[in-house]
Amino acid sequence: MSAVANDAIATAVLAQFPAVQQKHADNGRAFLLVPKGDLVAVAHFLRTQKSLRFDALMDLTAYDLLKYPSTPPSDDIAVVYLLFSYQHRHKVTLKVLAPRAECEVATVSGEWPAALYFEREVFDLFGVRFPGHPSLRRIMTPDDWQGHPLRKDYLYPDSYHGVAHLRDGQHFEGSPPRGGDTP
Amino acid sequence: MTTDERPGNRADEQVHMAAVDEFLAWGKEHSLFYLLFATACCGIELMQAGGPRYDVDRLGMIPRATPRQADLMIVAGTITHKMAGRVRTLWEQMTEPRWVVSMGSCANSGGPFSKWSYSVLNGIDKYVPVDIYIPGCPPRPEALIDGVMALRERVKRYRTVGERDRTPYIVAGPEAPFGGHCKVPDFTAKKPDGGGGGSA
Amino acid sequence: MTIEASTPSGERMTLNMGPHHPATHGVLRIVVESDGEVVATCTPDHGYLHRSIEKIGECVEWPMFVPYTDRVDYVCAMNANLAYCIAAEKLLQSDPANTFVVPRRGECIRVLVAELNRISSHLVAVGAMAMDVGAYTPFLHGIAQREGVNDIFEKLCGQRLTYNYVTIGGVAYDLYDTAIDEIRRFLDQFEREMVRFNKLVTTNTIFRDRCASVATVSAAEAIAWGLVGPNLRGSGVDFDLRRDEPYGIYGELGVQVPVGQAFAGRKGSVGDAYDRYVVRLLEILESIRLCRAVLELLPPAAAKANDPIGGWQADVGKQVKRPPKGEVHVRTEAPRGEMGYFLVSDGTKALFRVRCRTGSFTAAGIFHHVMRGIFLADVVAVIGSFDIVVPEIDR
Amino acid sequence: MNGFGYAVDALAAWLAGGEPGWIALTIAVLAVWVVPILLLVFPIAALGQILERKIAAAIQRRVGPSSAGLDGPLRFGFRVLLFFLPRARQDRIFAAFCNLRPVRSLLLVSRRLGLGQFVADGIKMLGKEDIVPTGADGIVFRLAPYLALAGAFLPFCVVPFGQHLVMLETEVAALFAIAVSGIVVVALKMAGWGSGSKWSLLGGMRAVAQLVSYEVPIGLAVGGVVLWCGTMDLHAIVGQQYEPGVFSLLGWNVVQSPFLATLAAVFFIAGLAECQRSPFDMAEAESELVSGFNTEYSGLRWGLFAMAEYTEMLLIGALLATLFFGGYQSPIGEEWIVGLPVWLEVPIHGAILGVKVVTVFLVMMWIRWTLPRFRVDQVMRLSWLVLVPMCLVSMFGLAVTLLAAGGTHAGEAFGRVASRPRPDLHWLGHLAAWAVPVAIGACLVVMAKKKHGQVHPALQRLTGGRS
Amino acid sequence: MILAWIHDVVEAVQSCVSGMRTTGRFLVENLRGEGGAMSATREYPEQPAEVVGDRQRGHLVNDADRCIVCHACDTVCPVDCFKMDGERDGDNKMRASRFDIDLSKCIYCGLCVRACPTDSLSMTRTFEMDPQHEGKRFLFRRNSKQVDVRFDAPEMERLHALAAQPREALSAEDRAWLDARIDDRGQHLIGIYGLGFFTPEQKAEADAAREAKKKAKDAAAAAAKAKAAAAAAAAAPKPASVPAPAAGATPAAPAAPPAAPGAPPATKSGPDAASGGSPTP
Repeated sequence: MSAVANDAIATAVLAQFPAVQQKHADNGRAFLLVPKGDLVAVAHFLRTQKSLRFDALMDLTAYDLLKYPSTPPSDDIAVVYLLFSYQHRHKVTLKVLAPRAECEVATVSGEWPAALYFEREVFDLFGVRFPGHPSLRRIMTPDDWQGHPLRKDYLYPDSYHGVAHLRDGQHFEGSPPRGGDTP
Repeated sequence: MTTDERPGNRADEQVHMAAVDEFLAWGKEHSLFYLLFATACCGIELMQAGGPRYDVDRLGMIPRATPRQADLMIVAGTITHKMAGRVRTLWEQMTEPRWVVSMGSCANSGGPFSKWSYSVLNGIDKYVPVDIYIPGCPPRPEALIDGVMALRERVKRYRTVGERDRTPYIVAGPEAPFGGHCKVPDFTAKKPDGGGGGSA
Repeated sequence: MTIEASTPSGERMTLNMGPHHPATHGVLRIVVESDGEVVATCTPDHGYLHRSIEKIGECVEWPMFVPYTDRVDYVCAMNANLAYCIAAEKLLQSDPANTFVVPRRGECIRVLVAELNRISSHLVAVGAMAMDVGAYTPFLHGIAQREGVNDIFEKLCGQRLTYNYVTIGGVAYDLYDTAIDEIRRFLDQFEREMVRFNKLVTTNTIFRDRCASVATVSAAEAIAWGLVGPNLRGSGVDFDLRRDEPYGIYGELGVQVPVGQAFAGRKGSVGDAYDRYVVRLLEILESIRLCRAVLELLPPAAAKANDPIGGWQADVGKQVKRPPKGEVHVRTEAPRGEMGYFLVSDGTKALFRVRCRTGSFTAAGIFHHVMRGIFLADVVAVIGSFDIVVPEIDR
Repeated sequence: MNGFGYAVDALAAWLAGGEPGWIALTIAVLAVWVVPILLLVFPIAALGQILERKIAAAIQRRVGPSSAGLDGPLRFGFRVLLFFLPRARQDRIFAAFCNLRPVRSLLLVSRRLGLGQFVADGIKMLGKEDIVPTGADGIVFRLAPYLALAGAFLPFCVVPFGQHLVMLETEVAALFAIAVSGIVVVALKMAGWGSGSKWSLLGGMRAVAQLVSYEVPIGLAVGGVVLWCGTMDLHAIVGQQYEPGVFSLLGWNVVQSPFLATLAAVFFIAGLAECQRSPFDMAEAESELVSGFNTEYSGLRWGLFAMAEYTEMLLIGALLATLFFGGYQSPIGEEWIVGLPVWLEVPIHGAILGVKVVTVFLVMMWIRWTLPRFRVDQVMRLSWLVLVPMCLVSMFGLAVTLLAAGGTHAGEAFGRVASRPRPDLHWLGHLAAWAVPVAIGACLVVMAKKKHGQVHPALQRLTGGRS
Repeated sequence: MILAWIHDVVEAVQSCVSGMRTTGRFLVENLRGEGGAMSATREYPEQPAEVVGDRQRGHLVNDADRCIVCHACDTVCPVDCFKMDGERDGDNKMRASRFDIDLSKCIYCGLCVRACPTDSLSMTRTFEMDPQHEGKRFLFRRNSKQVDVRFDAPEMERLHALAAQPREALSAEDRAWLDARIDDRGQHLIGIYGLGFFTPEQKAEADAAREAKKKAKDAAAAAAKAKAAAAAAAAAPKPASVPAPAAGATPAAPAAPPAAPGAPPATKSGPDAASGGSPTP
């Protein structure tokens, strides 16, 4: 795991931004927990700093912590940024916790244009709004879709535009929780 | 269940077609132009079927891009809720002697995505009247040709005048209108044909 | 080479290269605002093949998700399987209690089938681009060659397109007995065919002028927009996961990486559609060399499946009691670029979060940036040059 | 006589044995004008569909259409002939007839060759519902196919099919042919605009741009030939390409001078663009415009458009043969054919022209399955910046050759065609006419290759330079 | 500038000519019939399909005799296209009374075949479903009228027997019987492979057989225990008396209450023939 967030990168970032903490996932994978406020600053710092040069956003995704067996059970949505530097060939993982009540995380599409599509997908599937994103709209689900599917408490719709979802007489044991409101 | 048990072929349903109808039906049978409608994995098998090894052009089937010139719509691949309206519009833009073949489990009944997916339509016969269902995921090009051979049985009995034999027919012998009695949209409703061209 | 929209009245026509369109590879809808023949702005519209594969990843168990990785990218299903299985193995091995190791022969077979599938995937990509530009015959020759690979895979694992062959811990079946010389025969015959294919398309000036300096992406732009794989290497960035972050036995094979250098000569520029196309062709030649190298490295088959050297599958089922908690991010080089799996496990039988980042997703991201001021006919050629597969975008 | 053209008057006079009455005239008109179209052009255009798919299949290493035999039409014929018998009896008789040894093999051959396929396609199009989309302009939409067909068939009346089989022998035949083929432009535009859909509008616009800009090279190419032969009457041009002796091939225009050879090439390429054939078929580009101006057409209207396209190909083939390849003259020895009686000479000459036309037809199809499609601006660039300059250079070259040749000597009479003056280049002159331009051209090409000829090493590796 | 123009024209002509030559060679090769290995067109309806390899993943088939209804395939199938019920027969072995595979939902991934412990589930090489091409009869089953119809064992044997023969060979009465049960317009394409439910008499007889066997086993166990106790008693008197009562106490207790044959002890009865199996995921 050394290349993931080795101490050199962490110390450099911590020196610059005291609010950032270096944490370890359950299997020891290190990442930087960044508060929502100075995400954009950290991102800009990581991209422009000579010794770091994280010029590529490998992946920007999120996962719902609702049912995750973490010690203080939290219902936030963790937005994960996986960065890579083609120059120094090292990686770093940033995480930002967006509370379920008002999920808003500043957009990083200013730093990496690739984030435009990633953020639209996270908004579509998780409902995390990214203020500052030029065209934040649903990318995967139809535009009049209700609810954000990848949340753990998502209820599957019964029908769409009046056409039933399941086939008649079709029943699954242990089927997904249904009952969401149908557009 | 051999050929003569196909619907319409049974003794009681023997129908005498006028000579001209029979000749026209022979023409239709040997030149089914299929609409290029490849959405997912079955689309690749549809391309392979058009390729040199299985060569559906040998059976007189050419891929046509516009629904106006196509007789047969092969729905090859997964149809999601967002795409379903387009399938319906394309089917309406096709000119009259038209047939629909549902290729692959995704089109038959939602296949791998029927249980856990929220966005996949479980079977396209909720939107368009399907004539032939071809099981498989993806079905081999030979299974597709097997399905087309079964469709030819029906094309043979197409009568220009009179009621069309609309019962959907599963290539696996007797027809199984998948989810037959779920809410079937009435296909005769005349949707205002937007002037929009071939592509929906 | 971009032409500014020039009509005085500025009146634009919005065209709907709709979800059903012969050129787009599958159901990608592009709303093009064109001024006569010249494209002013173009906004792609996705989601027509969104089959919620990531949600399914959270509902089904670990090994049951492998058939769905086939359907994430059905043109190169072996590479998709491999990406997920390597990520799952790494997550399992992050817990010191699980001490299984993938047998050597299994690793060799994995690389062999991945490279064979890369050849057949690039064949579709290159053939479809030629067909979009109008040359129908090379596309059919590409499809004919693909049948050769389909036969080998059909004998190997029973299916032609969705293999479900690579499993967590190795591969499902061992090579069938006549596999090695059949693969060799196919590779030799395939190399001769590629020469004819290139004479027909690559050196054809009509094709070259159609793609030269169209939709040029500079190296910095490619990195910023997150392009990967042949699209990235086409813009001159010398980066390949098989060589720079080797997994499996790629480290021992010494992968040579082709990079785009304005192949179209006077008319072309680094990073244009023609460069990406030629990089894919050079990668096909490279994959042929890799397949032959792996066939030498292949250890003889052992009787037991989980024999560390000659076996092909470490039986993970028994050795892993409970999957560990934690997360992992692994990237592998799929034909359309880096396929990165970010897995989060909460210790239960089903994964907590499966995130699959694919090359086509960011390639689609750059469309509206790249397709300004080009011709309507070029929109199709550019889509072909980025080689996008719609389920990779929509997942 | 009464102005119907030599062939009709001669035939009518021969039939009526003196002053032709109206019956003789009608029969003559039918025989001379209608028969060549019905016998020579129509079946070839219909067979074109099958030839196209069979050649495509051969090139792409697959089996072309081979499942529709002639048993369908045969059965229909039996049904009609034996209408008085009950159906079961008819079937038995038909089955018995099919089991006869020659009939069975004939049916099998027709199935393998796919002869039944174009019957099946035609019949299916009859049974297809041809609709007029709501947004379309009815009259324009319905009229377009017939105009396209007319534009394709009309120029055939000036093409000489044989010594005694020429519909219209006017002084302005070449001009007439080019002018009339302009109707196709109007027809395609009507189809494009009439269909009321964005795709066909774009297709229509592209078709007009392409056709109009390729009329110019065709006109210049024909102009070059007219400059060389001195007359615009196609029959006289064919007559002028007459060369007594075994190698009558040497009389053909294309062999006279390299400039005429380039004009022939330019005419062929512009002809390809004229009938929307690949690599110029961007107007009905499958992949971009769904299928261009005939997106909205279905059923028989679309069939008519396809027929018009194939007839246009035949027309280009016929004009190319007449202007450059000696019309209906046979390449080896022409005197004995001219001497034959009329009823024998006409079919032979017709067949020779037919062979030439079909070869051009096949080459066009061969090109279709090889070359990719041009883009709009490349088509325009090719026409204005490449073909037109080549025409101008060739005409300049021809003029210089004519000046160098000095006076003209009276040519030999060719059957009915009176002898016409020809530039007198005896064999030394011909040699110079060929050697000088070719030499200049060759050294230019070598200089250009030295200056711009580098090919990227990776491309050499791809095409098997050094693997 | 002129040279660039000339070079473009010459290069265009050269590349087009080389392209034409390549397609020309394809044309000649194909007409002469040696089109290379990859191109031999397989004329499917005329020639039979060439299904290569012996691991072909065609349609699923279950050999009901070997199936122990352990639901392994049910849990591992991502699409849930199995519907199975089990009953215990005479010698306490589970027997697949209803085993339906919904082939319209199956994705032919082969996970169930790998998971099946007794290898009763296997995939055939057949993909053709139209009997005109002689799709194997035992694979091709008619659709059931309802998804959850209940077939008794004798009915199921008759169904298997009748469905195996071609339709013409059936007598009118058989055909009527078959059509009554299997309706052509059934809901799903289902492969029916169960052995059928027991009729009430068969069920009673199977239970009785099981009881008898259990009783015999209990009696044997009791006898063995008695013999062991006797042997222990013989060995016990030698050592000091103190441990004896403890040892004596324990063995004595179980032996004391003679196992009442009538009341089956709660612990021993095997899982009833409930259709439940291991918990679904």
